[in-house]
Amino acid sequence: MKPSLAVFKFASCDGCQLSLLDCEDELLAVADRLHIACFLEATSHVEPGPYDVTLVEGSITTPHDARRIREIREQSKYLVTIGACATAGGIQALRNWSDTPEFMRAVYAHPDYIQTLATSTPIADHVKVDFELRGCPINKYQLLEVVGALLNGRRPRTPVHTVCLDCKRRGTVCVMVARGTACLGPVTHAGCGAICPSYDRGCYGCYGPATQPNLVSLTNQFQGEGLPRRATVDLLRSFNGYAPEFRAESDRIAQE
Amino acid sequence: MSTEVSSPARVIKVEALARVEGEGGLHVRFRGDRVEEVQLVIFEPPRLFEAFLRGRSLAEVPDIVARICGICPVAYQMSSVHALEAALGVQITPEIRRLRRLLYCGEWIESHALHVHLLHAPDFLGYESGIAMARDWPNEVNRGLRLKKHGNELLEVLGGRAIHPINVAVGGFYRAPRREEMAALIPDFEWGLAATVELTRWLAGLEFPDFERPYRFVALAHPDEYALNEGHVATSTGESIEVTDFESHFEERQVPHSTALHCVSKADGTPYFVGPLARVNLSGDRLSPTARRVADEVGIAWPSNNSFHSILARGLELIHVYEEALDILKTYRGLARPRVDCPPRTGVGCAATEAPRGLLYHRYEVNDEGLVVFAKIVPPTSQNQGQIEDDLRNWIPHIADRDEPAMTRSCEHLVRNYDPCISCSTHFLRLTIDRS
Amino acid sequence: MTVAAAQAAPRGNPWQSETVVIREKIAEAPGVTTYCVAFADRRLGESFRFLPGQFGMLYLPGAGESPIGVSGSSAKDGTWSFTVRAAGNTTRGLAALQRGDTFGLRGPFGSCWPLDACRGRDVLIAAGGLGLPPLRPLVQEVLANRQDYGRVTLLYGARTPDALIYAREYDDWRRGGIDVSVTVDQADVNWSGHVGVVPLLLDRLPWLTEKTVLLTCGPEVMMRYVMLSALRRGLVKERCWISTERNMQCAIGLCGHCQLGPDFICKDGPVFRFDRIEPWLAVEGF
Amino acid sequence: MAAQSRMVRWLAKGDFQSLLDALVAEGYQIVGSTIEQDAIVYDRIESVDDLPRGWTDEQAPGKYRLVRRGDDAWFGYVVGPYSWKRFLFPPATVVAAADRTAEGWKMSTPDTPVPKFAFLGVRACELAALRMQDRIFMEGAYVDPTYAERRQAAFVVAVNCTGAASTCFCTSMGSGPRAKAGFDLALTELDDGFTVETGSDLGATFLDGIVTREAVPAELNSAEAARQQAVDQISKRLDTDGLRDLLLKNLDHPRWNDVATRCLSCTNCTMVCPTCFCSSVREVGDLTGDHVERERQWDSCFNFDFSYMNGGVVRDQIRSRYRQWLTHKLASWIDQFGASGCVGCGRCITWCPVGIDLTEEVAAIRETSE
Ligand SMILES: Cc1cc2nc3c(=O)[nH]c(=O)nc-3n(C[C@H](O)[C@H](O)[C@H](O)COP(=O)(O)OP(=O)(O)OC[C@H]3O[C@@H](n4cnc5c(N)ncnc54)[C@H](O)[C@@H]3O)c2cc1C
Ligand code: SF4
Ligand code: SF4
Ligand code: SF4
Repeated sequence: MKPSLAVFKFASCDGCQLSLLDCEDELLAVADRLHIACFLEATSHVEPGPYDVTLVEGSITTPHDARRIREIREQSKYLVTIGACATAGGIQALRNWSDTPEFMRAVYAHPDYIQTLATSTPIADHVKVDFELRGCPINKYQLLEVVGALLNGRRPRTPVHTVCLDCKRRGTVCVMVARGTACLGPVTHAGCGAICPSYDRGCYGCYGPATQPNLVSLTNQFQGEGLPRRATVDLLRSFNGYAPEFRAESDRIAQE
Repeated sequence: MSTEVSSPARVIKVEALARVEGEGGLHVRFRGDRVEEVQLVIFEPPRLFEAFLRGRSLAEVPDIVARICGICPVAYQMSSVHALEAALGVQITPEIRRLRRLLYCGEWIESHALHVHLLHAPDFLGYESGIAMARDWPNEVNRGLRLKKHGNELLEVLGGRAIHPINVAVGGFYRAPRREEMAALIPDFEWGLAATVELTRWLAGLEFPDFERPYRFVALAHPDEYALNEGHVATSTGESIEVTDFESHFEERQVPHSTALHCVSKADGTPYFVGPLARVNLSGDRLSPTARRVADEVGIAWPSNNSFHSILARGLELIHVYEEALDILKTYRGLARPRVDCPPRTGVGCAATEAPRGLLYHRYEVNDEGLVVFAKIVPPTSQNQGQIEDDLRNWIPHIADRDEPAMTRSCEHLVRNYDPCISCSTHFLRLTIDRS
Repeated sequence: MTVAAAQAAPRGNPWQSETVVIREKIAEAPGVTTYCVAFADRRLGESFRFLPGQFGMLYLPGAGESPIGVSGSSAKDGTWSFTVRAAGNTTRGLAALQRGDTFGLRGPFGSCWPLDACRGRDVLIAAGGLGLPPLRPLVQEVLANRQDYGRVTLLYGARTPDALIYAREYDDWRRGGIDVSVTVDQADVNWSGHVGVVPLLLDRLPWLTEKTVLLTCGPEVMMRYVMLSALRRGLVKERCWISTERNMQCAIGLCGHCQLGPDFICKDGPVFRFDRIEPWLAVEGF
Repeated sequence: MAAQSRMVRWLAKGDFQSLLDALVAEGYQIVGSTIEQDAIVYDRIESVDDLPRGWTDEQAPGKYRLVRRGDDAWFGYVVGPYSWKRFLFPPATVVAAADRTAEGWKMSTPDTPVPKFAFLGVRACELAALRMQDRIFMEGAYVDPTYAERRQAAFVVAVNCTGAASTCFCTSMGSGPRAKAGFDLALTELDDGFTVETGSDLGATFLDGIVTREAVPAELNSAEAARQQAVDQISKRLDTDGLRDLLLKNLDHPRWNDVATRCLSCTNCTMVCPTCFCSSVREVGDLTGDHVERERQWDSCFNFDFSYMNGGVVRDQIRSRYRQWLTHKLASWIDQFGASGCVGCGRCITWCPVGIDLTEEVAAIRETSE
């Protein structure tokens, strides 16, 4: 029997699940080997659980979603969170530093119609997660690696090194050193292939913190090069701002 | 009295629509063929972008707003950079402008090819998904996937990656691609241009329900070109509105059943129609030569008031963007200055561009430190939402004689004509009939 | 034979794996399997030579490549054996293979146990857990040429009784003239043997002298305590040999992963005379 | 062999392109300095016009800036973020492959055509680095085929430095600035031409094929003065006296903790280092898993996963990773390959995003070691 796949979405932009449809060359092969039991973006065919593999996109921002993820967990043998929203709370986790009701008033004339939590939190804060795939958005080749690994009964391999390693492998000139551009590459988890520096800009950390990131040293360097405190805080507080290491460092600087 | 008995109230409730981007449901209550209530329920959780943009550096805006939508991030980036440049009083160069059009072509290709093949064609042909359809229509689906891939490849070269491109900056691009990188795309695009012509002819052979409505179409129009990045707001009722006046003609209203705001015409509170069909209807004469030729061939008298023709409009637009992209690719010689300077100043600016799904309006207020003070974003789906509900209200009487699954499918099909992007559309997961 | 002689003369492209066929799978313990393999290309088998203590790189395409000690060979069948604990991707992938399935093998690589230094002397072998497989060819060598060696004792420990590997062979080994003492960290109801760690057994051996040769392989902590006991009991570092383990990506001294101080475990080791490796092993996180 | 080319020859700038043309005619791909992303990198070049003429580099710990020189020098800069290892030991190489067949796995190693590189502008410290990588990849028990094939096919045109950056310390490492061996041709640039020394028969053959003349004494003197200028500009020093033992005796020195507060463990220093050779091998397969390639990629001892063993990571702190790098480079390298792993090019100092300078770390340890 083919293993069954389900894809669920919480607060997110849809980009990460779109990555699966972006595997144009592999999509039909994947569909051949997996039984797609639930993937609303792609098919109206929907089956109830249990599912062998569940991909979860998005963060938890409503009381209803907090309940829903628990139900999904119960129906899932192997649950993989995909993307910065699901693994770190996403860009919408910026509300975690603010007054959410005030945010709501900024967007909605009748905030009372809408139920929302004061926070946006990663899936792992709510249920056990078997594997996390980083990125905003995820890398489709890494997604295929996860799918391929699960099909072949092995653990997915997604390297933990920093963006710098890939940056050098691809022969990009360091934007920090050659231009003084602030770059989060040295503290950011690999996965994107070091895109930004190869386009002459600094990494903004969309794959979240690397293992053992030395944030204090890097932000000291930024500030020594003249990056204002506020910009340093904002650089850390974006798509993975709520990831523990980035969060702690932005809080530290903000409180300085 | 007796009518009441013979026509109990029936409720169609789709908990979660499928083959749409984002999450939403559909709730319809009708009696006989009289529709009492239609709600496109968007329960996509609020993400509050406009609020947290306040206080951020304007340079970050294109990266942040991309995350509103993973399907059309370029649209958000384009509207934002144009609006911010307007606020800063910055003029981009014609070369940057062309590259932006090219980037937009990539997104249209990706998005339209996705929608046509994987989301919408299955409705016409009776499949639950594009993947299921591939079993019987392998060539068509594979052609579609290949077209979609070209869009992504273009986005990768010019934008750095397909989803949430990293190369879009206020003032232009961080880096202009090398000539060879762009030239390498040409063979694929030549194939693609021919393939989109075949595709559109094939689409013309689908069966279109007979359902015409007196729509009010709204789209950007530009005197010299098929409008993508700029123009004035044209309507099928003959108006021509400056983008800066957008908010005095259209406004967003909040409805209790949805986290998405509904946009209506300010004057009379009525909905309007944005997207490919609106664009083809309003600017069909500025489509590329091949697209115009095919438009004449397909046996439809444009402008069309049948929303089911949207899929054909997407086919024509695919031809157009392939043709335009090819032209830009072939003449590209690199770019010495990929970005113009954007010194901070206090200002307000707005812009509208044409997302694959329709007009996308942004307005920003910035201060002299280069920070965003205020942001407003009006996405295409919130504009179409009222129109979709209105369509359903009028469509249900046509199909009231069908059984529930068929009705449900048909309603979903209709919703998908609009390629709604926020979160919702068709397949009614659960259909509740309330015959109380 | 010397360590230097043990370096197989490299031939051809060192990245080339050869296909081997699983002739037999023996379940040794929960999660531990011995694979007896033969070369798909018979001629390769004829020229394949290894020395006790050397290892091969087992390659399962798609899953990965892992260094695994050669745990024995049978000239009669033309097979070699590897005893593997299913730990991660490669080793679990191997566990899923059946008789007749194939995988890749490169090697043999590395240094070997110092048979020259052992000849004519008393030999103490201390193994823990999956440290026994690379010592098994040595045990077989002693059994085959028993008269060449003095007193030979094997101390072997595992976490639990069912984790002891090669249990069916201990009696043969004893009959062949090797003292075999086995201990476990945690006994179960059926266990009547020793309980405790290997160094405790070592502490109780009466016959150790400075002439005794010690060969040890097992988890690094275990080996550390074995060495502490051994030195306390009068053994000298120059007659103690240990087999070490580090991440390996190439086994041919090119990838840099397996360095421990000046040494590459893959080519200078895995078997080292203790005095050579001691300074580096003692440094935390080196 | 033509005896005359063993003498120092004079090659006018106007005739220089003919050397490149001759190399191209023999099937060489010319790799030389060129400007990319605000830095001088090594890449394919076609003509002397691709060289960064009139540019130089200003370097400091964590800082590199391209600036205009007052003249039109062709080689008036030192070394940049690339090194030649990128071409001989590429960042990613397929080293083996496997195909599933009815009889089981069929294993192979790729038979890729060997590119023939002509390296233009190899500095003395880089010649030393090439020599070191030769020992690593070609002179041990096992030979790496990719490196060996490319290396043996390569043609090396050295250029003597006539200036130095603040990060250069080749004089301390005995590797420069004068190119002494390991090249086919070696140039010293003067205003309108080069003095050319020949280092191999192949070099001589190429030189004989183009228009040169014997260098006159005045040219030889100017060339010597230009080279001396580089020596004079070198300000950085690394005291190598007893360095191996110093480091290996100080594995618990508090300075390792100190540097760990600054080190990002980002891997940049090892990536830019022309002698660092660490790599990992990964499996690259399609979804079916029927065809798998083994791809070797550059890796680094600063990568957290580098010392991963089932059950844990050995060097699981930045402190131990930095210590590994420095002690390997400057100490245990000597045991392994007979010389220090550092050739004094200064790349790791410049390209460290936070400007950690190994010479300072060593000095600090030396100062406070018992
Ligand atoms: C010289 C030597 C001899 C060995 N002999 C045996 C033996 O006889 N029997 C046995 O069961 N095990 C032995 N091991 C340990 C065995 O190599 C690891 O358990 C195995 O590599 C795990 O690989 P994996 O892919 O299953 O695990 P994963 O955790 O998926 O590891 C991924 C990769 O990391 C590397 N790696 C991980 N752990 C180790 C490790 N401990 N040592 C070296 N590389 C590692 C390998 O390249 C491996 O493929 C030996 C190790 C060495 C160095
Ligand atoms: S992580 Fe980023 S790309 Fe993925 S869904 Fe969230 S916002 Fe979109
Ligand atoms: S540009 Fe950024 S990612 Fe690349 S090496 Fe420099 S610091 Fe690292
Ligand atoms: S370089 Fe950084 S910001 Fe850019 S795509 Fe990669 S992880 Fe994201």
